[in-house]
Amino acid sequence: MDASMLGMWTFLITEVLFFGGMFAAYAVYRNMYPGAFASTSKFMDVILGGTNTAVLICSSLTMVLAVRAAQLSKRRDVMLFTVLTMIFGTAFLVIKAFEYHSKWVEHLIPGFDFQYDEPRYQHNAQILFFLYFCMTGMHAVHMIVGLGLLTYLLVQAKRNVFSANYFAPVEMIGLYWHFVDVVWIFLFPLLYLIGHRR
Amino acid sequence: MLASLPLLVADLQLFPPAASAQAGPIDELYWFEVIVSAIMTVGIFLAVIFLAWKYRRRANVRATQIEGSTFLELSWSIIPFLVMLVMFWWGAKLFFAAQNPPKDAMEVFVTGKQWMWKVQYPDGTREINALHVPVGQPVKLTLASEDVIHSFSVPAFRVRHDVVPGHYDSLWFTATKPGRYRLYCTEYCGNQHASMGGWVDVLDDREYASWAGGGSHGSLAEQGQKLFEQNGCSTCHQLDQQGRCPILRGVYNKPVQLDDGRTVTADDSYLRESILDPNAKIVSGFQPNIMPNFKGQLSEEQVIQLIAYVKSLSPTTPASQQGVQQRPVVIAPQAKAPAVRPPQ
Amino acid sequence: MSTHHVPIPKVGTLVAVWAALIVLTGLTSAVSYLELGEWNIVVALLIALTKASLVAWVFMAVRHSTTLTRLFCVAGLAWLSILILLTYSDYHTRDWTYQAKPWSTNKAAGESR
Amino acid sequence: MATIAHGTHGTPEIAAEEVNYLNVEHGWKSWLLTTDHKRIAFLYLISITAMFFVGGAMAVLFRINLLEPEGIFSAETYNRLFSMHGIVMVFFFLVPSIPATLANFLIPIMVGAKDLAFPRVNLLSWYLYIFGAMFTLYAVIRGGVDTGWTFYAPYSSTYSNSYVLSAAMGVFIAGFSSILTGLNFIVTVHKMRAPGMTWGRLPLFVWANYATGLIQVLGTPVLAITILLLAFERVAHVGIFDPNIGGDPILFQHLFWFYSHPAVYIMILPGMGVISEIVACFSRKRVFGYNFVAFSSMGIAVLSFVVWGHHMFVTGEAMYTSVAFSFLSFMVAVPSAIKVFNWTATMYKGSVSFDTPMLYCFGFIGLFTIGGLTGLFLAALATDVATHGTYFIVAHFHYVMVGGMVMAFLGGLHFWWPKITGRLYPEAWAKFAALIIFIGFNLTFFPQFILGYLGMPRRYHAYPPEFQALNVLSTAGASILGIGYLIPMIYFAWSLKAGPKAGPNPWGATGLEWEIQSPPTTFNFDETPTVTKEAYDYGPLEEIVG
Repeated sequence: MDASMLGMWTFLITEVLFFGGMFAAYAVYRNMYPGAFASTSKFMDVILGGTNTAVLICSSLTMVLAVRAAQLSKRRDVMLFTVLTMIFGTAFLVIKAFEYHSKWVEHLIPGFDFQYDEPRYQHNAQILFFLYFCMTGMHAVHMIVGLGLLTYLLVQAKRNVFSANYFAPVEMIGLYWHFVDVVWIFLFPLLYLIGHRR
Repeated sequence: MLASLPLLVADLQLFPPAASAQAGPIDELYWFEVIVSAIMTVGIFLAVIFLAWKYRRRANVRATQIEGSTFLELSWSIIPFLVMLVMFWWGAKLFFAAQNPPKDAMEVFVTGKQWMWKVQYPDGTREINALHVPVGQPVKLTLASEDVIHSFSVPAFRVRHDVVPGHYDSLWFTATKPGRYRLYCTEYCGNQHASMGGWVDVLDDREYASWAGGGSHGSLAEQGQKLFEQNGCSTCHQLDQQGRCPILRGVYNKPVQLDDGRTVTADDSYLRESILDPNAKIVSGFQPNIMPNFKGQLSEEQVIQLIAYVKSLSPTTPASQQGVQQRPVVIAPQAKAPAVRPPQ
Repeated sequence: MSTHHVPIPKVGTLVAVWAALIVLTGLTSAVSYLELGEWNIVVALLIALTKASLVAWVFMAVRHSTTLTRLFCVAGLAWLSILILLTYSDYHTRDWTYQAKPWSTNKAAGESR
Repeated sequence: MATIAHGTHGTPEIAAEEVNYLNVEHGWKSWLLTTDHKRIAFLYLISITAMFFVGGAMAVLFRINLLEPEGIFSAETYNRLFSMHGIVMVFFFLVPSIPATLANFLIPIMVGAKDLAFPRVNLLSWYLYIFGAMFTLYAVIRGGVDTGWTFYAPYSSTYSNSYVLSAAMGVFIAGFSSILTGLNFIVTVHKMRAPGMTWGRLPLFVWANYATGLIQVLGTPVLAITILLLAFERVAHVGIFDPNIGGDPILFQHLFWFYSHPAVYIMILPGMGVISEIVACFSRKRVFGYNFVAFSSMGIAVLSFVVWGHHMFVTGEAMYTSVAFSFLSFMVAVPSAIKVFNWTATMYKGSVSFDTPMLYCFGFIGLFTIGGLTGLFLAALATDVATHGTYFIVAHFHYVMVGGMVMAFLGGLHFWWPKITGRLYPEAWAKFAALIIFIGFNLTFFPQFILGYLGMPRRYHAYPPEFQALNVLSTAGASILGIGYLIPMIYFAWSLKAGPKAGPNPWGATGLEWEIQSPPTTFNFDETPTVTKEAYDYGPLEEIVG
């Protein structure tokens, strides 16, 4: 394994701890306010969240296929799968934007005229929504960075830089993209599937 | 300033007075640590000086290359560690002993606010930046913060506890020496942090009796009762008749069944939360969203008065009764009926 | 300069992992509709952990990686658990009270009079 | 290493116009766009020195304020001074001090590499540092921030009327600079070691910085997200640390100290590495118990992550959690003690000389011992309650940070200055400065231990009059200390221009860095060295004690 891959793994550990701070806060408050957390589930669109999970998993598949194509020196396939990954990534962000918009319409953004239909949870539910926006927001920022990296990959692939002898950048960006997927795999059940749906 | 130098030296203090029951034991641990540290420091200093001088560089004398010694490494890991275990055990023992107040502790309420300490006594007396306590009597302070984190500290008593907004903190001590001792805020709380301090006066029994004259506005509970009526609490929380709200008589420090199945003790923190954010915990059998939020409407001091009033409705309960199991009181007759979860 | 020889994954394996991930996503959504009490979160986290492991093991090629990479993965998880568990332990044990043993209160009260 | 004797690469004696990393290129572009780890280290050296004097000036000002019990400046001014002092010193001096300068310069050379694993990332790290420093300095210029370096919520998120956002963003950005430095070191040590440079042959300085890198990589991101959550909370006026919606301000402290306690080891571990190098060189001896010293660095790195709760014993943290943290805090003292004993034992049967770096090394051992032992008072629950939030804490961590870390930094700078610049400095002046700093330091901070147990709270702009004598003493010490720090500035500046040429190995030390010319060439080695010897090979092993 070469230095750049080790560097990428080290960076990903950093990322784990970066999101870890928010997961720790989530664990603490979920234990502290189980009712308020459960009550938010009716505002979380499981269909959209689930679709987004599937979209990201698809993008992970196309990403790993792009890496495979690079290992096999198949330039056209690298480009094809990179573009597919970017399409899935963009689709994820578009769906996310719709969700954010509906939160805005429903006054569920803490600090911006937050209104909750259950006054008993008016205070504590804000904690969950604050965490929801921080966690998904940070995740979305990582997605946007990832799309930037994929664009770079596409340009490089077009210039025929990658081959079976040199594909470390594809591998590294692949690792990053999968990591972002893994974060979402945890965010989905923790944010969308909290309460029992009746 | 130079002219005042002799004065400075005259004022020079090197060790704080020990004026509480816990100060002595903590000082013993402190001196144990000082002595251990001094032995270690002097030992290391002497060893460095001795070795550096004895093996100073001389012509034609070469250093002897030594790999190391597992025996030495293990001994200078394990022996200090054993000494540290003593410190750990000692420190933890004193810390545990200082956790909960004795049952007969006198209760005083302290509210931290940028930048003052507001003190309220059960008899209704109020003070700012001053605390009067009788000698020899365990005193429990219930600490509340109106804004940011403060820390209540009396060095002469070797006690300190942060006052975190959002819940009650507490500490206790037994003053042993009459006198005046300084009181500080030791958690940085903003601009005038340094002026958020005052004096603790430890009075002997006679002095204390003459000082404790009672508040001009009645006892804390009476002040609370006034608030209870002014804020319309009494329209729902009727004293003896079940309304839309739980009866408060006899509730203090008793277990309460909540609508989500949990049971909590109706202690100070619970009552505080139930006043400021009443929907946070709903007693089983009652509807949420009936009582208005009093967050922002009542100051922490007023909340303390209200709690004192609620306490006074449970007259047999001593002031401090934590951790004592009691027969659950039925405060909601409906709770006996088959539990029906209120529709949400 | 990727001179290391990573075995090239089979497309079939990758698609199989993808299918498993999709199925698990459906499963975790479905399970959330069952009333399992405390176990809902446990099941959800176990499924998430399985999915994450699949992604790491196959897509991120940990299965072909060196011991060092695996060590780094484990370290990341270990430190994450330190952060969450020790923080959580504070909140979880705040209610555990301790009544001072008689000697301490007696001593405090006794010495003072 | 191809050969062991000095100066066998290229010409043994330095010719006046020899090409080195300093004179190979000229012009500001050649510096600002460089990817040479040595030039970046030099850029860092200039930046952190500037920040050190910014932070130091603030310290002098607030020490002057404390001459009078009622204070000389307004409370507002004082609060901003001590807060900015803390923020600048911790995040912009202590954390990057040794790693970004000495280690940046030396690690590639010590492991026998041409550069770090990611030279461009290294440059990016410096730009992030500068970018972060600009945010923080902007806050200073606009009037400062008054939250203390700890940014405790809810004061910082809601109540403070100062430039919290700008200062916090500066810290956030500088955090990434620190992460990238650590990442670079970890990968370099794993992947860039020359043939024959096994883990057991690495200089202890490299071990220490490797351990530091782990802490930087694992801890700093948690600070970053905590600061970010705080910033969001300040902007949105609501957030997870806000007690008004049921948030717990203590959670901020958990997350903050998860980084900031290990961060004190980010600050001290590289210093310990420097001391290992110095004590070996000036005793002409292999470090006693190499393996134990190396592994104690790793032990410190791991244990440092499980002790943070000892900052919160009086906050209402659960008592059983506090007891666990107290126990673990005592554990972390063991590896530190091992190091001190081994350095002392290294001098046994050595050939000890008293050059300036060694004087700093003595200072370090003494002051770090005091700093470490007073840490035990704070790990023990009962005495922590009595001393928390007082000057005892201030004295304790300054003994470790300034008495330990800054001593080690200055020692290392004096040790490797001839390598970095190719010039010698005036030895007599340097010894004098070391003495002044030692005296000034103790005079400043020892009285603060006494003040602390007396109960004088930290962060007070005014204090009860009975504490004046000790405060005057402390301020007197601070002025001596300040002068002590200025002297090296002057002679280093002089030495840069007019110091005598140093030659490749003025101290007669071992290690790859002393076998190449001073200053080194851009790629350090003409050809990749092959290492055949152990570290600190001052002669054949003759004796095994015990």
